[in-house]
Amino acid sequence: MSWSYHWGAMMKVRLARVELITEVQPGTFLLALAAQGISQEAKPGQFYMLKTAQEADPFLPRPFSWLRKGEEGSLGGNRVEILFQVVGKGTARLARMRPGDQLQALGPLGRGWQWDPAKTPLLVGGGVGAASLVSLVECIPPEKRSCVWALVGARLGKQLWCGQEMSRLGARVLLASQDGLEGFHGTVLELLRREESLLIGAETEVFACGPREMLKEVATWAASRGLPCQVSMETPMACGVGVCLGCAVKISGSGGYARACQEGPVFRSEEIDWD
Amino acid sequence: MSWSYHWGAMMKVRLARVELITEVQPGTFLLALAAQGISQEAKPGQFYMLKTAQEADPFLPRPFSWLRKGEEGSLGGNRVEILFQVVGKGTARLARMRPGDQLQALGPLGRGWQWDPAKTPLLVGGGVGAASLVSLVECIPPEKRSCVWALVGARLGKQLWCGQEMSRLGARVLLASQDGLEGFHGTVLELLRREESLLIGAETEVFACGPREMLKEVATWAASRGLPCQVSMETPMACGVGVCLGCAVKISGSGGYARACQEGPVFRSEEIDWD
Amino acid sequence: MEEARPDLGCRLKRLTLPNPVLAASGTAGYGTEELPGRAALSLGALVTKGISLEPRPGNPPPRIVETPCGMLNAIGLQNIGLEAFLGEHLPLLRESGIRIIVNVFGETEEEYARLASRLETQHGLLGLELNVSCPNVKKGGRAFGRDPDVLHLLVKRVRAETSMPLWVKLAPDGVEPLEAAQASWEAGCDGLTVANTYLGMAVDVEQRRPRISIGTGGLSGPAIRPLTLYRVWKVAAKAPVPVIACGGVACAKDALEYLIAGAGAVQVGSGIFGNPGLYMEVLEGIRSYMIKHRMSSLEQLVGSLEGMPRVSF
Amino acid sequence: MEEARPDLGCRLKRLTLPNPVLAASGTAGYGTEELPGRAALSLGALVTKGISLEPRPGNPPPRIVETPCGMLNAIGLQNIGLEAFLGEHLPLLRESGIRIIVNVFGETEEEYARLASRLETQHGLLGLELNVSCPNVKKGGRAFGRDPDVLHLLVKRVRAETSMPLWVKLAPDGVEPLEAAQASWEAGCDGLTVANTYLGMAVDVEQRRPRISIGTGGLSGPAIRPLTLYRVWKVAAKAPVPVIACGGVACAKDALEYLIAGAGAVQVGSGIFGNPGLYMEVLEGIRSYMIKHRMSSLEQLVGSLEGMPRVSF
Ligand SMILES: Cc1cc2nc3c(=O)[nH]c(=O)nc-3n(C[C@H](O)[C@H](O)[C@H](O)COP(=O)(O)OP(=O)(O)OC[C@H]3O[C@@H](n4cnc5c(N)ncnc54)[C@H](O)[C@@H]3O)c2cc1C
Ligand SMILES: Cc1cc2nc3c(=O)[nH]c(=O)nc-3n(C[C@H](O)[C@H](O)[C@H](O)COP(=O)(O)OP(=O)(O)OC[C@H]3O[C@@H](n4cnc5c(N)ncnc54)[C@H](O)[C@@H]3O)c2cc1C
Ligand SMILES: Cc1cc2nc3c(=O)[nH]c(=O)nc-3n(C[C@H](O)[C@H](O)[C@H](O)COP(=O)(O)O)c2cc1C
Ligand SMILES: Cc1cc2nc3c(=O)[nH]c(=O)nc-3n(C[C@H](O)[C@H](O)[C@H](O)COP(=O)(O)O)c2cc1C
Ligand code: FES
Ligand code: FES
Repeated sequence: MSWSYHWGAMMKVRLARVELITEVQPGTFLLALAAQGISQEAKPGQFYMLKTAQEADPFLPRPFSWLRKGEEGSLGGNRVEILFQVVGKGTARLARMRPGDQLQALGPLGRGWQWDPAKTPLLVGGGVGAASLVSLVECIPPEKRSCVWALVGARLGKQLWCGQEMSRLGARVLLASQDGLEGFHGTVLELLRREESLLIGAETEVFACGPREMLKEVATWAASRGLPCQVSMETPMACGVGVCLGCAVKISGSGGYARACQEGPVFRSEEIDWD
Repeated sequence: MSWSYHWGAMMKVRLARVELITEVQPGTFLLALAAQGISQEAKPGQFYMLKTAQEADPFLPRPFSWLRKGEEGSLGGNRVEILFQVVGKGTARLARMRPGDQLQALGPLGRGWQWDPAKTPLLVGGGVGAASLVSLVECIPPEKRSCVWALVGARLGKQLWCGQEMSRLGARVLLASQDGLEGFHGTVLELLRREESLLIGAETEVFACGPREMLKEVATWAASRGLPCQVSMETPMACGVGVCLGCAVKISGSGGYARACQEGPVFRSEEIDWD
Repeated sequence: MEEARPDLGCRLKRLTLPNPVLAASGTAGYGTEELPGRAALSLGALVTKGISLEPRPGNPPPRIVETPCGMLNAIGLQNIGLEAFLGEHLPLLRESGIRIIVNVFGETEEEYARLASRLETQHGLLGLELNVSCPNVKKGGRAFGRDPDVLHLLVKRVRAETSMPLWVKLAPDGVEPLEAAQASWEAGCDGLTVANTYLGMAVDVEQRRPRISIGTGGLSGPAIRPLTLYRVWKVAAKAPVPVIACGGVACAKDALEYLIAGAGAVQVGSGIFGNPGLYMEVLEGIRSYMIKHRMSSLEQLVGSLEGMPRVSF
Repeated sequence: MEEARPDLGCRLKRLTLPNPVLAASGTAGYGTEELPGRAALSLGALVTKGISLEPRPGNPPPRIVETPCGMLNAIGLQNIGLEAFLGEHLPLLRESGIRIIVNVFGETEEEYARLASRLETQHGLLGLELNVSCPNVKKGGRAFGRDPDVLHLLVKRVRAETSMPLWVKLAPDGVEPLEAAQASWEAGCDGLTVANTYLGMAVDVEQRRPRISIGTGGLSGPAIRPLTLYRVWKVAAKAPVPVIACGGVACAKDALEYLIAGAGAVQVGSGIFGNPGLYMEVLEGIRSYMIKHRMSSLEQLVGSLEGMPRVSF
């Protein structure tokens, strides 16, 4: 550790320009941000803290996984895309941004997906959480993507944009919707159990992102099948950089907590105390 | 007084659409708002309380005089223009609005200029305060405007948009700038004193709007020349409708206060306790 | 028909109101002003601007300044005095049908007592709210609210003068609210308004002078909501009389937080300034929430909070 | 040369700092974390996360929730404990040159005393800040801060253990700050940090449960600034030791308000979360202000407020 990193880290704060903002499915927006070097070092599963620069309320920045770096093959690193769902005032404010507006972006942050090229990824994504899995697919070399299985579920059939995107990137995608209007009629977990013989190979590793209850069930399922499993945990965050201790995730055994922004957001599922 | 007015008054709150927003001089914006009936009953010198609807901060709406109702001769009443200068966070937020955005507008409010057609107006405006005098010119029948004298002063020569506008509407305009780049080199008060023989007629009535110190000097000058004088007072406001008592203006003699939003913003200059 | 219209009727000890949404003192005038969109008649009740025996001119300007998600005010209890209120406004209010609670303020115990006994004899008033918590006047007001013993004597004295429903509006600072609350209920009040504004200040850095003429003012608005919510919960957990919440309500969710935390009714204060439709928005929002959560009466909502630790005195 | 660079040097009794901009405890970690844009070396000083004798796991999640212009937190003083701090972080801090004030917290007087005596013998630390005002722990902390007599004894005890500059971080509520301040300075502290967070709460209306696991949390952020500014002014008007302001600084103007009101230095807390460049922004903003107003030293700024009423105890 050297002290110069204080200055190195400063490079992570950028005023980014909104390049594009578009509602890809009801209530969910694709946001493209441009800033020098913004995605240069972004690894799949990492996140950014976004905030409108001049406003006092919302007070805190909001964490968002990155989705894509943009045009495949582009060398840039100066562009990053986020997929977000409007759930409260921060995301509502974000949805009112227009191309040309500026946003403060801090990142990339946290510890993302740890992908071992010897493994065959089985991705399980619920709702907009699947965005973080898209980044993983994008980072897998195109020729290897056809081995990737991706299960994406949502409440409504029209909320499966991420699944379509992973399919476009070359993964083998199965969709599930609770209204049955797209893919399997049911939850992504039901789909997972139903298709497991198809999905599990010798080198399968599970990568899951979505609501906590879903992650817990995926983790239990993976454990019972003897599969390694990584999960991306969502918690409220204030700083995003490990200093506020607001993003505590209970760690199994120890009685202690890890920081979702620093030791996470991606954890090995057995690290988590799920109760 | 009848209780139905509670419902009548409700009609004064509108969600208005930004039709146009443009920087007419450095730091000063022209904002055109459209909403059913918004300016139908607007009298010159009245004001609106404007606020972005969804945001918790800034907490309070901001008062702005209206400038024009739009295209001359239009019957509409569904459009109103505001001229505002960026001085703090509310006006900075306003300056970031774009055509199509919505603003909450409450108004027209308060007691405006009392113009007696038998009188010859002598308007004295300082800075963006002159906006409220533009509304007075616009409400004077075109054939009478050539009798109107308007003196408009600003710190910089490039801040005299209101003067040009009054001139366009047909008033006789004299400009003053402290940088000397437009019109008289000096303050509007110096100009007033210098040209007073030209400006004062038998039926002259003074209408002044600008910083408090300027108003005080204009009032003193008018009193010494025996001219009636009206002044528009700016105070911080919270409610704009007479209930919070936040907009107190000290009234001469009584030891009491009037409400700028209700008994004002326009007062006869002798009503005010200037000290 | 599972979606029957829920009953918003609000029973505050001896006082029954059609709904729990009230206008807070000093933010809705005397009830007779032109209140755009305020639908005063639809309110559970409107609490008047604070009224004193004699007219008061109030403080010199500037009296208000905006702060982050809030505002400071130091109006100084400007008001037209009791007799002018009774002569000029009360007849109009009676005619209007608006439900009125009168907020009163005195500099001495004697003044509070006289206000109470004079108002006791008037028709068309639902109750009294004693302001013992105004931070913006030199004498009286908060001086009573800060010392539980003094407050107890004051409330007892006023109680002796009037049989009307009597609420005490507590200060949120300078005193432990639960102690002031206890002093008040033991003296026989019918309700506790929690709370008034918080003493604060703001500085004009260019002039290096206070932004409020008298130096300090009272903070209101959403900024204070988490603080007042805590006080409401704490007092409601112990008080044998209803708590009327007041502080920072800017949408229906805010009012619901208070009701769930134990408030029997909620006052909307300075939030109305930026959103003249707020009274109706809060009222309709509570109604929708009750429908969504299948609640048929307000009692099911009030105090329904779970998972809090125990309150100790 | 009228525009000479002003001297931001900050003299806080025995302690001299290069400038008056500090990082507040719990918002800048131990000083060794990767702090984006925080320029820890440029700070007047960095106050560490609260440290206790033994490691503490902290409270279960959720620990934070955003509120209007602020946030509630109930971290519960999670920390690695004194020995791990001394072993793992202090060597790095020494090497870095960052000026460090250690914030300490105990459950008993004895624990505070042991923390102080152990830290006394360490090189490379500028001073101690006693946290007697954390609202988020069951034992200790605030319990000391709420009773001026207990506080006096605590500070006296700690004073006897250490000759380091000793600040006491006061609670803004549950006690009259001026009384707690007096109890502290009479016990020999070198500075008063005014103030910690305000006890508050928030309710999840869908779940009808508190939004913070332990029910309540401490409010920070711009929302509280008018309240803390009032307390800073009041304490600074009377205290014979420097006041270090802490509460809601989100831009240079906010820090200027505190300095003008009498604070000798200003801590930047949760404002850094939304604006990682804030430390530098505040520092440069103070410098620009002094240049504009032709002030050559910080003393000209501190306490330059005029037009306030007199403070009475
Ligand atoms: C590492 C990480 C990555 C994320 N990536 C994405 C993403 O790619 N796309 C996306 O749409 N969202 C993502 N989220 C969630 C996103 O941060 C929240 O939806 C957002 O902060 C909500 O802000 P708001 O102001 O709109 O809602 P608020 O008004 O703050 O809250 C609205 C509702 O959402 C809940 N909520 C708030 N924050 C969170 C949270 N962090 N986790 C769970 N519930 C919360 C609140 O309890 C409340 O019920 C991510 C969160 C984390 C921690
Ligand atoms: C009846 C009336 C009519 C007005 N008409 C216009 C108009 O047509 N065009 C226009 O540009 N402005 C007008 N104003 C002034 C305008 O309301 C303020 O400039 C605005 O409220 C500032 O908001 P802000 O958030 O940008 O500044 P803030 O951040 O609130 O304040 C910035 C600075 O401006 C000062 N300030 C704030 N409010 C006022 C005020 N009401 N009067 C004087 N100083 C103030 C503050 O003390 C501070 O120094 C009018 C004011 C009134 C009362
Ligand atoms: C402009 C103004 C005037 C007020 N006047 C009074 C008053 O006369 N009597 C009183 O008891 N409270 C008065 N208050 C306090 C409010 O009734 C209320 O307690 C406080 O503003 C907190 O609620 P809010 O955050 O919803 O505004 C006043 C508040 C404001 C903003
Ligand atoms: C996440 C968080 C953790 C905190 N931890 C501590 C702490 O360990 N010790 C302490 O004395 N204060 C702690 N505080 C209080 C801050 O130091 C500061 O007093 C408070 O947040 C008010 O300042 P602000 O409004 O600038 O944030 C913490 C505050 C926050 C937001
Ligand atoms: S968000 Fe602050 S430590 Fe993780
Ligand atoms: S602004 Fe409220 S009374 Fe005038």
